[in-house]
Amino acid sequence: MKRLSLSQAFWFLLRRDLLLAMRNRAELANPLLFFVMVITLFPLAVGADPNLLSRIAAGIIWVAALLASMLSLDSIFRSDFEDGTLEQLLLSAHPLPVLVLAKVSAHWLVSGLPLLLIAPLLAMMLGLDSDAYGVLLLTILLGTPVLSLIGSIGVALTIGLPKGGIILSLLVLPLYVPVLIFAASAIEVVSSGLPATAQLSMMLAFLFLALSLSPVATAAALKMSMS
Amino acid sequence: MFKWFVTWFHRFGSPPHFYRLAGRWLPWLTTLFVVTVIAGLYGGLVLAPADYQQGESFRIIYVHVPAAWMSMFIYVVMAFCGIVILVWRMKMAEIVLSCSAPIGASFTFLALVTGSLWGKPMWGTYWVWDARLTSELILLFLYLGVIGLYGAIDDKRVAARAVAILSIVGVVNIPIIHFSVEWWNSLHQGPTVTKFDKPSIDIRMLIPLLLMALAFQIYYVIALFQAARAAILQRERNSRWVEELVKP
Amino acid sequence: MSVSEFFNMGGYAVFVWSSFGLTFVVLLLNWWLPFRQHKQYLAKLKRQEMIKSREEKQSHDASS
Amino acid sequence: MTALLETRELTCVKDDRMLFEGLNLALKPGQILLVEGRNGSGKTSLLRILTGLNLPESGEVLWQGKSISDVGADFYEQVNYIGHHDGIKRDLTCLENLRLVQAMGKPLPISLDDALEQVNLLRFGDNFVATLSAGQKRRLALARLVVTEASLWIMDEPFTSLDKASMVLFQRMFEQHLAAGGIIVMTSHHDIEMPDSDVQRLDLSA
Repeated sequence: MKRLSLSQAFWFLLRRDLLLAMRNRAELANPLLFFVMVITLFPLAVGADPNLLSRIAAGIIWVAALLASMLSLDSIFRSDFEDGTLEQLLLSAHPLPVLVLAKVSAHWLVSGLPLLLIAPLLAMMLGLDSDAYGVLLLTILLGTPVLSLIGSIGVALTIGLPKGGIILSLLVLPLYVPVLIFAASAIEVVSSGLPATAQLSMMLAFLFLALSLSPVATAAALKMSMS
Repeated sequence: MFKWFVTWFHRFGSPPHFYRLAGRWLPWLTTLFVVTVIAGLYGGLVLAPADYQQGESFRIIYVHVPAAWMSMFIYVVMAFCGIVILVWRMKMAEIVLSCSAPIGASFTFLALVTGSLWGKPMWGTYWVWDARLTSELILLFLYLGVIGLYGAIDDKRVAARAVAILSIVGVVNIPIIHFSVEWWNSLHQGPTVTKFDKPSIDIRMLIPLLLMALAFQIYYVIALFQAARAAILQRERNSRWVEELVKP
Repeated sequence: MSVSEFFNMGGYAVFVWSSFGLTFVVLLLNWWLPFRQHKQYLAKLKRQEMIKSREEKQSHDASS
Repeated sequence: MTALLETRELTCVKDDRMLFEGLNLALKPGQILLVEGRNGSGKTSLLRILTGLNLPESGEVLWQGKSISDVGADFYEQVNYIGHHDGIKRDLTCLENLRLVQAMGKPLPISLDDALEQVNLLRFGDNFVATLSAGQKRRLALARLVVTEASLWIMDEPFTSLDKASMVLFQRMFEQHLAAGGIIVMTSHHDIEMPDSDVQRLDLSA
């Protein structure tokens, strides 16, 4: 008898989540607006000295990206949890980590990718060294998927809790530290004229590690949360 | 040997046995702790010579370093319990994991505070973004996450499974975090930090340090047994053996 | 070494003794809180059991 | 014929309360189990344990003689679960929702339009679920049963918000499923009559 294969299921789920995101465009824009607003606040707080701003631009952009991605995490599983679709995913004959990966990928496409697109504009406003633009985009490209992957574990652990949001940041932010360190450092060394190969390859390593391990942890956490 | 281990494991795995054994062992452990800690303190505060660079202030090492060691050791114990919980769903592992978290957090807290108290005379400031202090601070956040998550879930069996997953994720991440912070620090560190790194340590300084480390280990077992006894009683309040226990 | 020298710790007394003191306090609290919790809980359970057995006795007396 | 779905010494504890203890069940193809009991007696917990969503305190659930935690995908291929939540997304159309059900790796016996016709929703295929009534949503959730060919149907109050006509429709669907060698485990506050079927009853309040 005909049945859909695992890869078909993966693409189907990915497409479905993108479709749902497109039908809720207002929600889609929230993390992006947050990202822009946080970055706008920095010059207001530390002063508009162009030298200072261009020196801390990489750090500001990354801290803001980190907070924006954390803010959007809850939407990975929230609506599926509330309407019972998550239950059905757990009862699927396909391995749950693969389905989780599809959902996290969709989440990254709607929350991480826009950051990538708007980052050059913000970097320009903060006066980041123009040589560092390329590497800034590369770190966002390599780093934000790791944030979504790690974050999905935290969301899966707290999805059933009435006040999961506060505890989620406590669980997830410490785990974000390595990504932040290497991303900010990559941009910094490139601004000072050195190559950032070491930092970028570390970030690539983090990405592969997160890709292979975190869906398994997320799947286990979802099973726990649903019981 | 293996058979002995399995029976021992099973006996420790049953809450009533653990409760009784822990109760019986506690006085002995406490005595042992008092003896080791007195020996360690005497050796560290009186017998050990002052450090040629740091003078008497180096004696903070006798609480700072054992506390830092314990903070990492306890997290590893928790992750090990986490695996036992997920694979065998063992009740005692749940209790050990949940009771270890506050103890580990307090050791981490101690390592941080004593570290900064040591830093004031050495660096001239209470806090520098030194690699060890920074990763210890992140470790404290990880502990607080475990405690917070365990407290937030009402059904304690479900809560135990949640923190089991979290501590396994954490233990995979700790080396990565530690490495990143070390690496980050090597780019930014000031010159004074290297004062800590000494090629060798006087044997009269080392022995008290090891004694204090042993004392802290024993203390961990004592505190864990104490907390586990309370937790067992609370969890098993409806069971037969607790009823027998509290019969007038 | 005199006693006052020992307590002075070469001028680092504040840092050394506050470290040791704080460690002592935290370790003591960590031991004492569960100890008290255990004792209170045991007492509570014993009381409940006592009440239960008395009530049983009363109803037994009443029925006989 | 041997039993397809069995439980051995199932015990369920929730918030320190023993819901049931030492529960042994055996269901052969063509049998339906009606789980009864007052609120909070553990009906939903039992159904969720049977699907593997919840873990029992002790005991195990067997599928074709093997524990469901070991069987994995081969078991989930054969299970359809309808819980309190419909498991339907409001912002998708009926057809999109059913396609997702089929994507979950279970065999597909019929076309989606046929399935919609069976639950009288053919006209609503391209409508968003948000525009449907509660009863229509429930019917769409129940259409999940026919778009995949699973032999074990586990349903928690399937008749909630359904009108009389729909209830009759689904009872007939259940009878067909049983006649084809399927198994049903369900709870229901409504009296259901299936005179031609092999009905077992389990009262958890007792």
